[in-house]
Formats: sequence, structure tokens, C-alpha cells
Amino acid sequence: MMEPVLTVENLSVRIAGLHILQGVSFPVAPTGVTVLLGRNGVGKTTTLRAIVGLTPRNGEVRGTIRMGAQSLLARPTYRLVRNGLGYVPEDRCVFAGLTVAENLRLAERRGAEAAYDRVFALFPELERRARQRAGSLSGGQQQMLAIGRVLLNENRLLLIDEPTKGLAPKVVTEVTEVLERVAESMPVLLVEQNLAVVRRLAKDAVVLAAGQVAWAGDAQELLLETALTKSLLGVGTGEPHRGPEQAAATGKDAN
Amino acid sequence: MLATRGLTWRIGEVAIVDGVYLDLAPGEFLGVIGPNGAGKTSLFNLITGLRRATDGRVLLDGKDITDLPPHRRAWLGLGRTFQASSVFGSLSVRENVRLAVQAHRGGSMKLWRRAAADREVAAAADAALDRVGLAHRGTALAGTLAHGEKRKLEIALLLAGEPRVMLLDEPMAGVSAEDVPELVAVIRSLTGESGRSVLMVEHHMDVILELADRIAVMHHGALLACDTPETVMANATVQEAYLGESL
Amino acid sequence: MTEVKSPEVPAPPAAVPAELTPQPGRWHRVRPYLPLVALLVAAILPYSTLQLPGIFEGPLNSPGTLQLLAICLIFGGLAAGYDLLFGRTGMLSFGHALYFAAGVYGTDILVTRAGLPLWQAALLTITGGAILAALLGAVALRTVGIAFAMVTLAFAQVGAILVARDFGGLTGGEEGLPLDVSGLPDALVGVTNTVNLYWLALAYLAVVVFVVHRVSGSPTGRVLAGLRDDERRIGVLGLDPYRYKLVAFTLAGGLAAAGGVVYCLIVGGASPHITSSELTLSLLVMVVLGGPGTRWGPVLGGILYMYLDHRLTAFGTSDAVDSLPAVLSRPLSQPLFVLGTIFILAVYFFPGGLAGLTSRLTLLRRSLRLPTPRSPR
Amino acid sequence: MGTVILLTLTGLGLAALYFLVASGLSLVFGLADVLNFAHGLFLGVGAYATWWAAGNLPGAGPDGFGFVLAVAFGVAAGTLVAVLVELVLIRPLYSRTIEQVLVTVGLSLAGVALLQATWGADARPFPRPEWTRGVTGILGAQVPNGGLLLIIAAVLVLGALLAFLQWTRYGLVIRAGVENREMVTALGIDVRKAFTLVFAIGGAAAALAGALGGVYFGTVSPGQGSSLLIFAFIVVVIGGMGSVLGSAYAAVAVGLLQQFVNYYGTSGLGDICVVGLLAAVLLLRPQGIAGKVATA
Amino acid sequence: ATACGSPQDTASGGGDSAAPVKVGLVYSQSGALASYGKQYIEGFKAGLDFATKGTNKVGDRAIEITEADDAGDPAKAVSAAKDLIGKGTKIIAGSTASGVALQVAPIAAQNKVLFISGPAATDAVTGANKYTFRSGRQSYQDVVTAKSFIGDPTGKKVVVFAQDGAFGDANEAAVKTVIGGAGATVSSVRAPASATEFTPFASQIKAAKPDLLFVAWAGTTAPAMWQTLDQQGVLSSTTVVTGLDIRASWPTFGAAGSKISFLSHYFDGASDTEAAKALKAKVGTVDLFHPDGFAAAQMVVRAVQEGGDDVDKMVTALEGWSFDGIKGKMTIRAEDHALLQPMYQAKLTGSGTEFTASAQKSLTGDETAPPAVAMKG
Ligand SMILES: Nc1ncnc2c1ncn2[C@@H]1O[C@H](COP(=O)(O)OP(=O)(O)OP(=O)(O)O)[C@@H](O)[C@H]1O
Ligand SMILES: Nc1ncnc2c1ncn2[C@@H]1O[C@H](COP(=O)(O)OP(=O)(O)OP(=O)(O)O)[C@@H](O)[C@H]1O
Ligand SMILES: [Mg+2]
Ligand SMILES: [Mg+2]
Repeated sequence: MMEPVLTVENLSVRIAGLHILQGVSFPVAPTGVTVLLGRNGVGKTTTLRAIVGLTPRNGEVRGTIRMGAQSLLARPTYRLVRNGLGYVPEDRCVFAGLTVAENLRLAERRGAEAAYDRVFALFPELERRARQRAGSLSGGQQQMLAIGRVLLNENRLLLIDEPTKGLAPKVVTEVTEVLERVAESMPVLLVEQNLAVVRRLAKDAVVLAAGQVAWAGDAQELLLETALTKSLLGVGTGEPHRGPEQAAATGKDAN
Repeated sequence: MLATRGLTWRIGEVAIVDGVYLDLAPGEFLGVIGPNGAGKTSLFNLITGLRRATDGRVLLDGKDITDLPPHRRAWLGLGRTFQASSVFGSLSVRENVRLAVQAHRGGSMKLWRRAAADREVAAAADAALDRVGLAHRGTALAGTLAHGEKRKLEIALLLAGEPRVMLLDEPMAGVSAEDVPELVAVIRSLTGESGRSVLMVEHHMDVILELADRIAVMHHGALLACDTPETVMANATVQEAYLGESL
Repeated sequence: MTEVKSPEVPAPPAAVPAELTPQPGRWHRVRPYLPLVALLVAAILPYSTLQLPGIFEGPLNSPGTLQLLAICLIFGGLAAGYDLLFGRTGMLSFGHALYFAAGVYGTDILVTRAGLPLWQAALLTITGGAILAALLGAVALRTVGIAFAMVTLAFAQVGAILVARDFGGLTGGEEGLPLDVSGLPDALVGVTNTVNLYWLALAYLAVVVFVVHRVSGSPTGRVLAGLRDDERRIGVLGLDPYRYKLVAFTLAGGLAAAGGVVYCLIVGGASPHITSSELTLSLLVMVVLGGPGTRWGPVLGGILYMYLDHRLTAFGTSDAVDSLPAVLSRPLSQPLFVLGTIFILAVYFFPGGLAGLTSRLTLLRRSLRLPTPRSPR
Repeated sequence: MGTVILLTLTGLGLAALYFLVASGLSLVFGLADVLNFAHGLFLGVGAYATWWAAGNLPGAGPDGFGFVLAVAFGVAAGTLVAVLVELVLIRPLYSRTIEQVLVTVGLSLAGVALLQATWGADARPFPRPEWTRGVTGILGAQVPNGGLLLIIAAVLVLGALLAFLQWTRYGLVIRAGVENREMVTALGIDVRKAFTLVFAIGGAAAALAGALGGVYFGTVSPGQGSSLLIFAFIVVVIGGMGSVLGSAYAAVAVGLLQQFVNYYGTSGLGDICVVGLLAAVLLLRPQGIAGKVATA
Repeated sequence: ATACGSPQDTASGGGDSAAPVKVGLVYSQSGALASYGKQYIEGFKAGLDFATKGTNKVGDRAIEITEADDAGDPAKAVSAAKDLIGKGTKIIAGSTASGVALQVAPIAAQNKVLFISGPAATDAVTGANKYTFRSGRQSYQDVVTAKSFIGDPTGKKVVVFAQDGAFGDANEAAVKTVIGGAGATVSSVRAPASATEFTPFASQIKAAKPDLLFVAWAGTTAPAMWQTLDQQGVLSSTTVVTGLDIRASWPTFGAAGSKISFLSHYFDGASDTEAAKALKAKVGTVDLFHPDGFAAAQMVVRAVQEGGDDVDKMVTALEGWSFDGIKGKMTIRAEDHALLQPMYQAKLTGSGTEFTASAQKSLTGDETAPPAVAMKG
């Protein structure tokens, strides 16, 4: 096997006294999509945020996280991101008060060409709504913006947290296709509840349970073994399943 | 039971919700689907009074409630959940539900009684928690719950209010696959009781198809169709606008 | 019409009111009696001749010490009342000083200018203070967040201007209005009777703490806590946020006015200092210093703040400071310099306020007793 | 007629002073989300540093180029203090708004006391060019030159700030960082730099206000900054938090209102009217004149 | 020491004829009036030295001074006074601010201790009660001095320009009585104390075309006010009279300084008495409030000399007493304890930061005597 792009070893996170991750270890392959699975509240988001250095201030992280030979722990988030770690958060976090264009402009990096054509080709909606304030976009539109923002730059690894949450089936398909194309050129660590999406994208899978890695290996293998999936994820995968796991839009919009 | 008459909400020139006529019969379960940005959440906001309609009326039991503030509508039996979980983060889970029960039992000012002493309220709250399977998290602070757990708490808050018309905004969002059937069962049981009506937005078609008596499809703020699930699913426009090609 | 959300209020750090989360433990059974014990100790304090050099000028039973303690107690109560708004309901009012000032000036004017007996003046003032709070609150509560803070500040500012303008010579303008003690009960007049004022202040504090405790443990108190977290949700549950906020605002205003009555007696008059917006800011400082939303935090914060405010003047002129080199002694002889520096340090060293200190100490103690096992590997 | 012109122009001068104080406050308040009660301190530092430079700095003086140099020194000092305050005191407290209020309140108390300890409580005569003491006849009104100077400075500052926010990348970062600091970092931007910058700008504007205020008042005293602060806060709120343009409108409204009511009404009524204006604006438009309509 | 005592203990002063006499000085060491306070205390020490001939003793009893800072806040002053009284102090002096003096005075009366108010200029201290005296001048005396600038007031038009509030009210009332009573028509222009822009008021004054403008303005905005009056041509169009403040403020008048007629309580060189020489030898440059401290010390020594520990005797000893102070002959009027003293007309010359004041004329204590008021308590 090729050298992993990211290695998580014995990662342990406590937040406000709760021991959320208790010694999680897994590699992320240098190509394709590695998907992180697990029930609600098991700590998937916590894992991604620990990798990108966004654990809340009352939290404590132990263990090692390495990208190549470089340790990522204790380095400020903005440096990690500049070094090629792209992050799309669970609740999207677009800047509600800025326009779509400004949201994108913010993601530009000094000294690097911003790939606007790639983003607009994937999400033509963003180009049309360039002057609309991001806060007034619908949930799905905001998700597109959040993904678009990170695709503006070349990254060594993308961390994406539940990108299809709250998206209409049609948009889920679109986003999945986009991610599939993205994964051709860069590795992705994906948190996803929608098993249909997982089936389509994932090469490797890591399943978390009770704060630890319960299973790791080939994703398609996992999905084929109904019994295994059932025991790990609590659902059968006998037939293509438009998962109920599709989550809803959160964030600052609507309501 | 609940009806909207040409309900419209404009921001500037744009109609976010565009002349919606809806009728919800007692005991009926109406699913609402539509692409992202179709105006589903906005419609809920208009019905519950969080936003003021620019045009049109909302009727509950034939009574015009368009100009009532949110809490008055709640008294009349209108309850909702939020798409983005909105629970009382600094209260414990149990306190959250107790507050909802208390609100339902009449919001008179009680400054001098001990809240904890009210056994009836506590019992009702625990019952609601039990129903969504959160009883074991009763003492946790609601703010520290994982996303999925907050969704359940949202529903418990709604249950505690015993509303006659319930508006559920993507209740399944972020709920573990494992827990979905359980939650679906809870929601179904709601409708069975005493002619309660439900209006539910959900992107998850399985759930909608399983629960809904009728499905309304929204697109660009307007009501595209409102019919039985079979008819709606067969509708070509709906296919094209919402479902897209299957994965 | 679109609903508009005003920019974020600095939401008070969420704290669960102690009375809403039962805490099991060894102390469980003793706890309810601790406040009573504290009250008792405070009540018999004036019988002690204990000298606390450096902390108080004279023995505990000397009038100077009792006067200082009485002022501290008043502000302890005032801060606790303010916390009902800020820590428990999440309303950031910048005009709370107005209701306190209304209490002080109301009593003073009714006694000195109108010649009413004290009890009538006090009753009228407290009622008047609550009504004033209700009226102004009814207007101010139409806004939320920073806007609310600013409207309350503006009302308080009008109060300050009116006092300074001295209409009809009623308030004495910037010179203030000394209280005419001729109609007062003898027990409240004269240095030898300072102890009675002390007890009065203690009683006020006890009442405020009891009321705030009772109210925040009541069903209404729970709604207030809910309002602090999510007002919109409260509305959808079927409760009128406005009504509840107005009740809290009025109650807090009434409590502040009552504090003003006692303060007027203790200080023997009214002066425009108490109408300044700085006083409200100090209230905020007291509450945050102590720990918002906790039962004892604001009380301790208020007491400590006032103690420092009064004692630092003595510290600044003490020989110890004078003998320092000028670079140090000059700033140190400015009480406000020391007070300001203390706030800043307090923020860094006691996050969560004094009330947070106990839990931090418990944590420390626990970790000393059983060190957390580091995970192997 | 002369009176109206006189009142208008002096009112605008007052407005310019309010704007200079309020603009920095508004930026820090609206964008970095810090209710900066220490803003008055920056003002005081700017004023005292200018005063000191005019007397002690080689090349600086009370007139001509020397005065410009002294003001530049004052602005630099104010900026420096603001940056230090941000780096040392505010930075560890981002996202803890209440603690920030506490720290800035503490700072304003301690800082003003420190000025007083160093230079005494009494007002000191402020160095100022001869020209600013005079008046200019405009349509029969004798308009004080000090006020005119303030107006010019305020217009320049307004233009510079608007251009900065709208057209520079830092302006964009600042606007985004206010909403979600974490997410700005997650886009690979060191957001802390932006907040330091906001403080530097705020400090510079305040210091300039302090220096020009010194010219206007003719004296400098430790409490000067704090006494202007309350009106500055009112201006910020009426104008809408974080909106520089809004602050400008509001400052003009407040300055003119105060001036005219003080002349035609009775004394003290001007202040009450300003407060009334604040209440009215907030009740009708809680987000202020130019405030953003946040989507809830 | 015992740990128990009565809560109503206060140390009893004296009894022992050789015990030191305790004198409490409560004045502003910090806060806005700190520099007034500094002059006061320097003057007091020089005065004590002068009156006891360097021994600091009256008979064989040493004078023991305790200083307390009130920071200009009446509440702090009251606390300090109560503390001192509780410790057996029979004489309290100080009070830099009027508000402080007015609230300490009743405390003195309630506890039967001697109170000698300091620089506080409010007329209300005069005749406040039997135990209250003053060692400085009062507003009324300023106004009488101002009147001396216009010769015969009959038919003249006088405008008072003053701040809102009690200080302004008092000055306006005094001008109406003194100058208006002598036949002039008096009107007033009032401005809020917080005003920063004075053009509207200058315009109003100019429109009134007065023969005499009396300005009563205190605070840091004074220089801006003078500059505006100058710029709008008020100073050159009429006689403008105001009180001469402390030296530090002289340069802030700028060019306006030479166009104003000053009435003065005191400035360096205004008198050439023995006391003034002694003071000058001690403090170098004499300033406005040095004489107040000096006179207070003289009064304290007189009170102790004649009264011992008996406050009532002290009062009797002071009432009607005349003595040679810094300013010349000073008389304590028996009826209302007004301190009759010489006042001065002065002119300011110089430029930049170098200004000197010179006396134009001095008025005797009788010429500037305020009308007697009835003793209130
Ligand atoms: N700031 C916090 N304070 C306390 N507990 C927290 C905090 N953030 C997360 N947790 C807890 O950590 C656990 C894991 O949360 P996390 O958000 O990582 O779950 P998740 O796997 O992403 O769940 P979901 O599928 O619902 O998004 C949850 O039980 C949650 O309650
Ligand atoms: N305050 C607002 N200002 C401007 N536009 C708004 C506002 N609120 C909502 N919108 C717009 O209204 C449309 C409908 O939004 P809404 O949130 O109701 O959609 P939705 O159907 O709930 O979508 P989703 O499924 O993604 O949650 C969107 O295009 C959104 O951009
Ligand atoms: Mg998650
Ligand atoms: Mg929605």
C-alpha cells in the first residue's frame, strides 16, 4: 500500500470532561475517498475538527496526526489550511453578510491561481447568484458555496463533513458527482451518512463506535457484507438505499 | 383544520413564498417536498408567525390567525420543530422538556412556586423524553448533545406541547440510520391520536412516502402540486424539478 | 415586514442556575442550610471586636467598618438583582442604575422635601421604582440585544440629565441632596447607630437573594432561563417572551429601587454619582466578576467591588505606597488605576467569576487526590 | 440667516468630532464585536502624545509642519497603544464578549487614572496652530477654524475607511471574520492579524480625534476621552453597528440637533433630544440607520 | 484583645488632658478635584505650623491628623467621616467638593462633632447647622466682588452665563439678589455642564448686548467656552467678569485671559500678611486653595485651645472670632458661620504658559459679606 497522505494515531479528545475519542487510529489513502462512518454523536465531526485544529477551547487533544512526516497537532488552523488541507464544515458556515462572490474571494490564496472556472463549471448557480448575500441562500445553495469555496484552491487533502445533509435528492446526486470528479485529483476524507453516496464514492472506510475504530478496510467490502454493515451501522444495505441519513440543512439560513 | 389562503412573503421584488393555498384536514399527514431554496422553511415561518406574511391569510379551524404573534398561535394548538435545532442549550435535557410542558399547561406567571416540585409536569416531561428515546440523557446539558440527539429533543419539545397541528421541518435531519425507524414510528403515532394533523418537510423520500397521506411539492415559492403520493411521484415536472435522476 | 435581528448581544456565558441542577454529593444535605449559617454569622458580626489590620481600619464593630460593610452588602444585593436580568434572562441592560437612583432620590425627596415619614416614603419609592421600570421596560423591550442595551442606557442618561438639571431645586443638581434626618427614627441616625443600618443592608441583601433564588427556581424562572438561550423557541412553545421579560425587568427595577432606599439611609443623602452610566457598568463588572447566573457569584462580586472601590483610596495614600519610587507610587496612589488593573487580572485568572472558583478548586482537589490515569500507549 | 449658518457649520464641526471618535468605535464594535470602553483611552493617549510631542519632540511644535509632526506622533502613539491592547489583552478573549467588556472597562479606568497620575488631573493648554484659533467669515458668520479643521479631517477619514473596507482584501477578511472567525481561519487566513488591524485603525482614528479635539477644546485633560465616549456610542448605535457610513450620517444628525436645540430650546434639551432620537431610531429600526439586516 | 463587644461602641475621645487631639481631614486626594485637595492639605499643614508656632501642639496636647480620601464622592466621604467619628475624632475638616460638604455637614450635626468645610464654595454650607463652619469663601462673596466692576448698577443690563445645576443656580440667584437688587436687570443664559460646543450660547449672549457678563463656569470645558466667547466677539464687546481659578488653569484662557476682568478669592501676591509670608515660605508658590487649608488649621487650633474636648465649647469659641489669616482680617460671623474675608479684583497678563495675576483692588470682608441666613439645624 502506498504511503498514506494522513495518519491519525491514537487520537484522543476530551471536551468539557467528556472523553469523546478514545484512541482512534486510521490512515487516509493518498488517492480516492476515505469515508468516516458511525452513528450520530460518535465523534466524526470531532475527529475532523481535531485534524484541522478546531477543537473548542475547553477541549483537549492527545495523540499524533501526521501528514507525511509533518505533525499537524498544535499548529494553527490557518497554516494547516495553507499547506493544503481543505475543510468543509458540517454546518457549512458561509459568511451570511457577504455576497457569494465575496465568500469565494475570501478563499483565494496569495500567490496561487484561483480556479473559478472549475467552481463555476461545477456549480453554475453560484455564478448566477454572485451578488446575492450568502445568508439569503437556501440550505442547499449554501452547501454548494461551502464546497465551491474549498475547490478554489489545490489541496493535498480535503476534509468534508456531511456534504449532502439537507440536500434534495437531485442536488445530492449533483454533489456526489462533483465529489467523484474532485476525488480523481485529490484525496478526500469524507463524513457521510448517506450510504448511497458512500457506495458511489468510497474506496476505504473507517467506522467509529464508542469512541474507537470499530472497523477499517475496503468500503465496498463493508457495504457488501450486509451482516457487517448491519452490526456496525445498524442498517441493511441490501438494495440501493436513499438513506434516511440525509440530514437537514442547518446553519444561519431560513427559519 | 389549517388552511393558507394565497400566502405570500416577498423580500423586495422577490416572492420567497408565492400565493400558497394549502388545506390540511384533521388527522391528515401532509408531506412537503421541494428543492433546496423552494421556500418550505419560509412557509413554516409564515404559518407559525415568526415572519409576517406580506399577503394572504392563515386560518386555523376557520379562524384567521394571520396577525397573531407566535405564542398566541401556539396556544391555539400550533406546534413546530426547527430545521436547525433550536433547544435551550444551557438547560438540561429534562428541563427543556419541562419548560415545554409548562408552557402548554398555561403560561401564567408563577414567581413563587418551586418549579421542581411540580410532579405532573415532571411526569409529562419524562413521558415525552421516553417517547423519543432520550430518557437516559435527561441530565445532560442540551447544548452538548450531538446533532442527532438534538433532533430528538426537538421532537420531544413538540410532543410536550400536545399540539393539534404539528409542523415538522426536516425532523430526520442528522438522525442516525439506526434511529430513523424509531423516530418514524413516533411521528406516525402522533397522527393516530385524536385527529392531529401534521405538515412535514423532509428530503428523505422513503419517510415521506411511508407517512404522508398527501404530498405537496413546492418550487420557487409556489405550490407545484398537492396530491396523493402516487400521483405526485408520477408527475413529470416533479421528477424533473426535484428528484432528478436516481443515483 | 421582515423581522430583523439586531446584532448579537454579548450573551452571558451560559451557566446553569444551581437550583436547576441538583448536585449530588456529600454536601447535599448541609447545603440548604449554608446560606442561613452565613446570614447568622453576618448578623452577629457587629458583636465582634476582631481587628483585621489591613482589611478594615478599625475593629469589626466600629462604625467605619460597619458603614463600609453596609455599602458592600447593598451592592451585593444590587448586583444579585441585576443578575436576574443579565445572568438569568440574558438581558443586557445598561440603565439599571436609573432604578437604583430612583430609589435613592425618591426616598430623599419624599423625606426631605415632602416631609413624609420614612415608611411611607420607602413604600412609595419602591412602588414608584417598579412602575417606572415597568413603563420604561415596556418601551425598551420592543428592542433586543445591543439595541436594548442602548435604549436602557439612553433612558438612564435622561435620568442623569434630569437630576443634574435640578428642576425646581428638587434634586440639588451636582451638589446632591442631603437627607433630612429630623423625621427619621432615632435608631437610624448617628454614628453610634451605624449597626442598625448594617442590619438593614443585610436584610436587604437577604431579601434580594431569597427573591432571586425563589424566582429563578420557579416555573417563571425556568422560562427566563429559556429566554436566555432561545427567545424564538419560547414564542413557538406558546409563551409570550415580552411578558416574561417585562416581569423580570420590573422585578429587578423594584429590587434596585429598594436598594436605593436603604442606600439613601446609609449614606445620608443622594448625589448624582449614582445616576452615572458608570454605575451600571460597575454592576455588570460586579456580576461578571462574581459569576453570572449563579446564586452567590453576583453577591460576592458586588461586595468585593464596593470594598475595593472604597478601600483602595486608603491603600493609595498608605505609607507603603508612598515609599515606593515615583514610577510605581504615582499610579498606585490612583485608586481607579488599581481597581481597573484588578478587573483585568481577574478576567484572566478567574474566568467564570468568583463562583467558578469553587468548581475549579473542586476539580483541583479531585485531581490531586486521584490523578487521571494517562491512557497507555 | 447668519445664525443659522453659524449653527450649521459649528454643528457640523461637532459632528465631525463625534464621527472621528465614533468611526473607530464602530469598526471595532461592529466588526471585531468588541464593545470597546477603552476607546476613550486611545483618544487620551493621542491627545497627550500630541501635546507632549509639540513640547519635547525635536522638529515638532505647535505650528505649521511642526504641528503636523506632533499630530502624526500622537496618532502613532494611539495606534501603538491600541495594537498593544489588542495583542496583550483582547486577543486571548476573542469570542468572550462579556469578558472583553470587563477588560476594556478596567482598562479605561486604569488608563485614565494613569494619565492622571502622570500629568495631573488639571487640563493643560493644548499646542495649536495660530490659524485654528481664528475664525473664518462665511456668509456673515464667524466660523471657528478649529471646527473647519475637524470637518476636513472627518471627511478624509471617512473616505479612507470606506475605500479600505470595500476594496481591500483585509476589509473583506474583517467583514467575514466578524461573522465566523473560525471559518475564516479554516480558509487559511490568519484572522488575528485582521483584528489587530481593526484595533490599529480604531486606535489611529481615536488618536486623531484626540489630537484634533485638543485643538478644538484648547486643552487636554485625562477625562476628555471618556466624556466624548457616551455621545460616540450613541452615534455608533444610531448609525448602525459596524457601518462607517451610518456613523457619519448619525454624527451629522446628532451634532446639528444638539446645536440647534441648544440655541432655540432651553439648555440641556439638546442632550435629551439626542437621547430621544436614539430611542426613536432604535424602536423603529433596531439595527440603526445603515445597519445590516441580519438574516435570523 | 477581646473578640466580643457591643455593636454600638464608639471610642470615646479624650478625657485624658494630655492625649493627642484627633483631627480628621476628609478631602479629595484623587479624582477630578485632586489638585484642589493638594493645595488644601499643603495650606493646612503650613497653617498648623504657623498657629502652633512649629510645635504642632496646643498647650501640651499634640494635634494628630488623619487624612482620608473621598475621591469627590459623598458616599466615600460619609464613610470616612463615620469611621473617624467612630474612632473618637471630634474635629473633621476638608471637603473639596460642594456635594461632599453638604452631606458631611448633617453627619457632623447628628454626632455633635465640629466640621470645618474646605474649598467647597456652595452657599448652602453657610448656616447649615451649629456644628458646621467654613474655611473658604462662598459663591455669594464672588458675586459681590463681581458687582464692584460695574460701579452703579442702576439701569444696567447684566447677563449671567452659567452651567445647569446647583452651582449655576446659586450663582444666578446671587447675581439677581446682589446686582439685580441694586437696580440692574439680570437675565441668564444657561448651558449644560456637558456641552462641548458653545457657539449657540455665545450667540445668545451677544444678542442680549449686556453691560456686564458674569460667567460662572467650572470644569474642563472652560477653555473651549472662553475661546468661543472670544471668537464670537463677546469678550471685546462688553465687560466680562469671572472667578480666577487655580494657576494651572491660567494658560488655558489663552488670548482671552487679558480681556477678562477677574474676581479672585486668592492668588500668589494678593496679600502681604504675616500668615501669607509664612505660607509662601513653606509652599513656594501660593495658589487659590492654600488659604482655605491654612484658615482651617487656624480654626482647629483655636477650637482646641478654647474648647478642649468639648465640641459645644469649640463652637462658641469660633463663633464671632476674628483672626489674621492669609488674606488679612477674617471673621466668623456668629449667626450663620459665614467666613467674612477680603476678596480681590485681578488682571491676568502674560502669554504662552507664563501668566501672572496682579491685584487691581481688594475688598474688605465687610464689603463682600453675604446676607446673613438663619441657622437651619
Ligand atoms: N463543545 C462540546 N461540549 C461538550 N460535548 C461536545 C461538544 N462538542 C461535541 N460534544 C459531544 O461529543 C460527541 C461527538 O460529537 P460529534 O459532533 O463529533 O458527533 P458526530 O459523530 O459528528 O455526530 P453527527 O452525526 O450527529 O454529526 C457528542 O456526544 C457530543 O455531545
Ligand atoms: N431573510 C431572507 N432574505 C433574503 N432571502 C431569503 C431570506 N430567507 C430566505 N431567503 C431565500 O428564500 C428562499 C427559500 O428559503 P427556505 O429556507 O425557505 O428554503 P427551503 O425550502 O427550506 O430550502 P432547504 O431545503 O434548503 O432548507 C431561498 O432562495 C433563500 O435564499
Ligand atoms: Mg457531525
Ligand atoms: Mg428549509
